[in-house]
Amino acid sequence: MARVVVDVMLKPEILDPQGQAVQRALPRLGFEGIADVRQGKRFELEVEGPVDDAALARIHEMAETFLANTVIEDFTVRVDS
Amino acid sequence: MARVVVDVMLKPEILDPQGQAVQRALPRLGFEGIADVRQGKRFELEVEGPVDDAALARIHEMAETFLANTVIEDFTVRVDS
Amino acid sequence: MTLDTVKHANETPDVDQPWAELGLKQDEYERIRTILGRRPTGAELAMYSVMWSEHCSYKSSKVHLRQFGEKAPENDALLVGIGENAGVVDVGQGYAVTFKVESHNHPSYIEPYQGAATGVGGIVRDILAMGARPVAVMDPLRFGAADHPDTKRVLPGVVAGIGGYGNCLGLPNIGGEVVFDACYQGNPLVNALCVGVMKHEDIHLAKASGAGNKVILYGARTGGDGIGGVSVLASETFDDSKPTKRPAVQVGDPFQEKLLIECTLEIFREDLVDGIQDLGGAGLSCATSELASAGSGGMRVELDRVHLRDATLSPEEILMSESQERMCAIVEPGKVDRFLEICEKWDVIATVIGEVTDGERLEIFWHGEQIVDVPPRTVAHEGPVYERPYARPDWQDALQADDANKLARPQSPEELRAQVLKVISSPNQASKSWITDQYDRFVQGNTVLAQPEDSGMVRVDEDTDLGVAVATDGNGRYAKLDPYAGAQLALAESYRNVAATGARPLAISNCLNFGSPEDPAVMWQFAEATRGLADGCLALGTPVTGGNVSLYNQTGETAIHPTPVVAVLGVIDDVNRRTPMAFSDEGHLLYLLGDTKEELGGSAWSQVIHDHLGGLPPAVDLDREKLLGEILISASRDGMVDAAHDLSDGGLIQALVESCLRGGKGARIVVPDGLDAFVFLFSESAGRAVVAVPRSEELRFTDMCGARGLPATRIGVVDGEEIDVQGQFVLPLAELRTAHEATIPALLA
Amino acid sequence: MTARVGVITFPGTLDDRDTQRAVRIAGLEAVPLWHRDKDLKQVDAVVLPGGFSYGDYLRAGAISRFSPVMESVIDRAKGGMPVLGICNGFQVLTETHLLPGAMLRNNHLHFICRDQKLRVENANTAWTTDYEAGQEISVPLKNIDGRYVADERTLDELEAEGRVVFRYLDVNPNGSLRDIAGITNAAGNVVGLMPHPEHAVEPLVGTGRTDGLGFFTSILKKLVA
Ligand SMILES: Nc1ncnc2c1ncn2[C@@H]1O[C@H](COP(=O)(O)OP(=O)(O)O)[C@@H](O)[C@H]1O
Ligand SMILES: [Mg+2]
Repeated sequence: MARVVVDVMLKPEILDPQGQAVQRALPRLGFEGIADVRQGKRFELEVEGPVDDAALARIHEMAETFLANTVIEDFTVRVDS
Repeated sequence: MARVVVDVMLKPEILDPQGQAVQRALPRLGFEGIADVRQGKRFELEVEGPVDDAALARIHEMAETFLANTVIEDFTVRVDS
Repeated sequence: MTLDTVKHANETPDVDQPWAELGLKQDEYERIRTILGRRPTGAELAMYSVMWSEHCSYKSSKVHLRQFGEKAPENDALLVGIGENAGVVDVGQGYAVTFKVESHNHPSYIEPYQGAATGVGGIVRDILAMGARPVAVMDPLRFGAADHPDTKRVLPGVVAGIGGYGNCLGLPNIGGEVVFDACYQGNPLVNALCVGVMKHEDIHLAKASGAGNKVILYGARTGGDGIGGVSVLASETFDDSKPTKRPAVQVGDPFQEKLLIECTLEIFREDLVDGIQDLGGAGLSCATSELASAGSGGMRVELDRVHLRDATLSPEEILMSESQERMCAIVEPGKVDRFLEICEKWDVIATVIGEVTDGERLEIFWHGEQIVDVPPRTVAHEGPVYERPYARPDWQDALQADDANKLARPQSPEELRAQVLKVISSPNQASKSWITDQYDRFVQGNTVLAQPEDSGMVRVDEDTDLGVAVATDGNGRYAKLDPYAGAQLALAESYRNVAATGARPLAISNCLNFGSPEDPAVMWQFAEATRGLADGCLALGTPVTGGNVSLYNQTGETAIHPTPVVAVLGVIDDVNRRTPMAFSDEGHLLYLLGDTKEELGGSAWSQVIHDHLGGLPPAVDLDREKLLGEILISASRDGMVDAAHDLSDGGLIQALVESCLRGGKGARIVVPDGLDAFVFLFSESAGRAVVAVPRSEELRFTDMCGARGLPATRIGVVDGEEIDVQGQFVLPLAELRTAHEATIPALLA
Repeated sequence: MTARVGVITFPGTLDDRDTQRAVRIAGLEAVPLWHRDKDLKQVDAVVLPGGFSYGDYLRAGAISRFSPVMESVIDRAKGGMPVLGICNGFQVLTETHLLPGAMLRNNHLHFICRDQKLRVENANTAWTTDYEAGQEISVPLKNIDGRYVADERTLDELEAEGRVVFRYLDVNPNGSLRDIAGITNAAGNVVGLMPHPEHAVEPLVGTGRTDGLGFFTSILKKLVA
């Protein structure tokens, strides 16, 4: 079975308090030199059958209509190797 | 500035209610052929300075002690190209 | 690996078995062999080991817990007593209420969010299994020192977990406790309480009867979570040198649990179940053996029918799995179809996994081969019982001799004022709203009172305004000084908190959090506390309906303070009559009820100002508590008081500050003749409350107190925007509010 | 004669029974609707109550949006039927794009439960005629994904058309842009807000205020007039 990964991140202009909270905590934990942190979602899909162009197109549609809310989020789809 | 991505996923044996909820919804939306969905977190870190072995080791430690909860989660660290 | 069937066990009597790794003692293993007349199969060994663990069998505590039954007061309200998933109390008008506290201490230390979340999930299923709709939750919590870095890890996770689960289930959180003390470092206490409401005829019990009836497992799929969690997590002291003993923690799915609740309630409404049991610690091992043990016949289970999340699980693992959000029901064959239909409606997976037999054995099969054949009582109800040795520790005398009443006291009004500010802003005495604002207290639309009121109160019937109130209390410092008195003080405080809101206390539940029972000093604390609680319940007429014991809360040789947490449930016929804590009307007179003595042992003052724990806790007078309760209840019923607040840790000044801030009004206070201002403000004498009486009711109220012999001292009046202790100091409300409310956010936000 | 107000139950909905009670207290008939049924049972208006439908998994409201009942709701809403989305219901309405914008995690990242002060900015929608523009009310707020966001153009449009119905007062509890607590569609029949009016309809329970009752009396007047 093949795995397809969909990454969903908030659009750059949208405030990401989760990422900020992580970033603010880092120096306290002794980690310096991280200029910015953004936190998003990662979906791992186990796909039955071949992951051809048609399948990828369907997953792209799924990401666009369901996994991401494109009002606030961007996404990428890729086959995991 | 370089970007390092840390992916954090629940360990395979741990229940992933979010992933399950997504998977169960898919057929209703007309998407068939997805055998399993796991949902995790994706962190994008903007790193100041060079991303050498030392920097990656530090980020690895950060992921292990902070970004992931290794009691229930696994993580991977990679440089985004 | 070959399947270890019963047949195989008979043929290979000498196989080495990992009983020690599973937490069994040599003699326990021998006993299993004697019961079965052969060596146990792997599956049987798994079942016995989890069911005979401390957590499930109560083997160290049983001999002491018996007193709760033996000394139980006569009480017509008790419909179901100790022994079922939770006790049930008659609250009138055909309604019954069930409630119980449970601990999820060790898991919450390892994984605070999930540990606390699944703690809520577990207690909610207990309440559901009784036939009730869960209507509220509470969360008594203890953490290490407030400024310890690990508290910053544990507390936010625990609070988010309790909120994340409870909020998502739609259960209002109506109260609890937050206590910080270095003794809980490494051993936080996460106790959770749930209350449920039903009609008398809806009460369900956990028993499997009626040969041919089907056994249905429904809810989440079974996965590899928490395997061995029962025996290892709850029964062994953590040992850092052996991290491999830490098993996978359980992850909760509150959405699944919400579906389980609605689905189960619909199944109850259509009268489709004969017996029902939730799956908690020890999972299917516990549910099947307890159902069969409590019923009349035997049971036969086809284990391979269980829906799995992980297809590689072995039968032993399936039996031990503690996957959350599952229930097991006994259903007549003719009702199975409808049962499954309702499950389908709620997207809940349900499977017939077996049936009740007319035999006497619990038999479990795996793809047709028998892997378990045991008398269920020996697994579920006839586990080992220990008479652990106990002895009053040799340090107890010195601790009690180190008298807190002798500590240096403030020398001037200015110093007294400074100490008041310091005490009310200390983490234990400060406002907990940063925590409690993360809990939904409004959902279900029946919340009459919630934190920071003395007790939580919910409306039970919309037409008659019948309601119930619940409070939880426990003071480990008092219990450390004197466990017998400490347990009674916990009971008394909780009782007083319920009465302060106008509800009549009916019954209690409890969670007994202690160190290792293998330490005779801890065992003595446990014996004393249970004796104190049983005697106290007899004196107050409030039976113990159930509860939970959590032992091994210790790191190395150091145990936590003995921490008995007591939850009192009360009933109020008309919630419109409830008494809130806020001083909200200027001119109302303030009366202090009860006697104030010089009692500073274990007090908040001694902790905050002197970092001291020694002497004796406040004296207990349960007759006085009862009288105080009666006065508070009468005053509420007859509309004689506008506000009431019980006095406990922090003493009078703490209560005044809380009631003034809540109502946004100040108070002018006069120190009564013959009392030292410091003792008046900081003593923690039990059996006291402060009430606000409208002038029109003053005579009626004082007459009632006089006639019934309860000391009532007029100490001031609600007035202005400051607390003015005359001749001593003035504290503006704004300054008090900042002091009281800024502490916890500063530590945790 | 009275009007029928449908109250939808999704799996994980919490405030359906409370909302039905509020509807009844206002003198309307409450009609339970089930997420799997397309049939709206001839109701005159619909409320999407609060809760955690589908556990708020993926995004709050994201999965419920695809339920059969929502197909009918979207249809009828476009035809002018009054629809009110409270909290999770508001989240469903933004996910269906009946209302613009989206809801994100509170800026402080915590669940927050508080008595929240609001200003009624628009008293002309189907659900707010019993209030006055500028009126200040207090109702419970309880959520973790309550931060309203939309792009600047959308926000400007909402403001220009008077479609911001409620604004947070005193405290912005979650970082919502322009203090927005609730909005309406252009026609004024679809309203969504994060705070919970159904928990402020009886003096005894909740916060002890009845400031939320106006939602339900407004719709009564609209439907029965
Ligand atoms: N973890 C918690 N969850 C819910 N309510 C809490 C919690 N901690 C404290 N509270 C509430 O805060 C108020 C004050 O707590 P506390 O000082 O322990 O009360 P008391 O001393 O009267 O027993 C009570 O209403 C209590 O229920
Ligand atoms: Mg109290």
